[in-house]
Amino acid sequence: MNITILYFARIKEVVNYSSEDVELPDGIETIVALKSWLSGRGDTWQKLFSGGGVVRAAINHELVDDMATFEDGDEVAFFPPVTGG
Amino acid sequence: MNITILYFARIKEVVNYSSEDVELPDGIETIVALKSWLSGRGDTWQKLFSGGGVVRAAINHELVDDMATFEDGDEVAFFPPVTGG
Amino acid sequence: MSALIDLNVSVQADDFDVGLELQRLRAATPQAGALVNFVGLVRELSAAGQLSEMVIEHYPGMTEKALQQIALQAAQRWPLLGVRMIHRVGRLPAQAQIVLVAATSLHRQAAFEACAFMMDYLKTEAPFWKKEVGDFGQHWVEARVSDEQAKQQWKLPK
Amino acid sequence: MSALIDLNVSVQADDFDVGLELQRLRAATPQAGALVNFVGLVRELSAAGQLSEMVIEHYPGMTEKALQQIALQAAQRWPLLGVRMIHRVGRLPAQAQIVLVAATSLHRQAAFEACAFMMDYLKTEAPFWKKEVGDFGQHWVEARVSDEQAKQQWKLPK
Repeated sequence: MNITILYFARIKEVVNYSSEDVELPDGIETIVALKSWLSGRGDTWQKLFSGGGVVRAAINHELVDDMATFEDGDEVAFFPPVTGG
Repeated sequence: MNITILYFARIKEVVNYSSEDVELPDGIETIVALKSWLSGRGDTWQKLFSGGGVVRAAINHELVDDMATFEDGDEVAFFPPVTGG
Repeated sequence: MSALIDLNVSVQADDFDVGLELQRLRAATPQAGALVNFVGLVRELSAAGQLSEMVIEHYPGMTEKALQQIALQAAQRWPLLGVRMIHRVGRLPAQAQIVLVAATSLHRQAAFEACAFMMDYLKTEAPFWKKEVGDFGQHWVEARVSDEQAKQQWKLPK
Repeated sequence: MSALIDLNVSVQADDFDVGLELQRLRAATPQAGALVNFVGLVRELSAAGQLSEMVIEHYPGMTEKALQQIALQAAQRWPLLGVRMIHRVGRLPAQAQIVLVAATSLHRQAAFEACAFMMDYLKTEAPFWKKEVGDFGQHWVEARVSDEQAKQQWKLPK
């Protein structure tokens, strides 16, 4: 399936871009699976999604946990814990 | 001793004036004693200070309880529970 | 604990401009990160019926002291930077502003808790009395047990 | 429980006029007896040192929804009449206003608790991120454990 991924704040600076459209192999349909798949891109990504700090996720503008599933056409976002207010 | 007594709100309307200077007989030096002495003035006063509703007191602008004592020249005030804000 | 830089208390017949008062409080405490304020308003529909006006009596001299004491108590419990309290007296129409309580602090919890605390104490210790006038005639507002209970929640264990 | 008459949420670069916003909220909910509001300000002295500016990034589209959801959750728990939330984004100098959260209700407790609740949720669920710029260089502000704890206090027993 195809999804759009957005990155914000510190995470955007680490990956060095703010959004991408990706085509996912079959079976990648949860946040945790997506994180694992992205970690395969190399050290920067691996470090980002493992231990180095909490990465929060949203699917179509809703905060979700790692077990949440997305569908074709969804917008997934990764960002650090929020610090507004 | 001589004190000034002030009355406020519902209590002012019941006694029908807002302040008076009184000369007290010896031994009247607590709020409870003063209430009792004033009750001797008649039915209106008796009713005011007994059961018919809580009467709060202040001595020189400080909220006090019935056992508080005042001195010559003090300003004593009687009023209903406050309802500001 | 108390590092109160700005304390301003006023009992007045005149209306007040909330925006202006908050600006002044902020200007006096520029290091603040949080500002909380409460405004109490005359409700058109009272428990007794449609209200035409509210008359507020007070004990001149004692009211100002009571408000100051309440603000100082709050500043002893929370690290407040500034406090502004205004209470109106006299005849007020429906929807009029009655009271303003505002506090600034570095972080929000102090200002939130202190404002709630100051209002709970103001409601039960400051010598103001409200009379409601409306289609039901006129009567003195009764003190609410819930206000006294609200105050009790702030009591510290001895 | 919810009888919310007026709900207004805004994410904007522009500054806001607190007095004017509160006037609008009151005009929309004239039956209110209580108004509570919080204003968050950029502190000149951050944990890292002297601050020259704060940069606030957000997730457009999600921020507005998150703020609305927080306001609606508050209105389900407390009998609020109106809610106004404004959060600024972009570059803000020291002492600038960052956020406004205001609520009106018949009685004060609802507005006080709802405002504190909304701020605790905004701090932990609305997608804003702050970067501090100053004599220390620049860095992203770390989320505070105390904010998460503040939110946990509002959890209802299941």
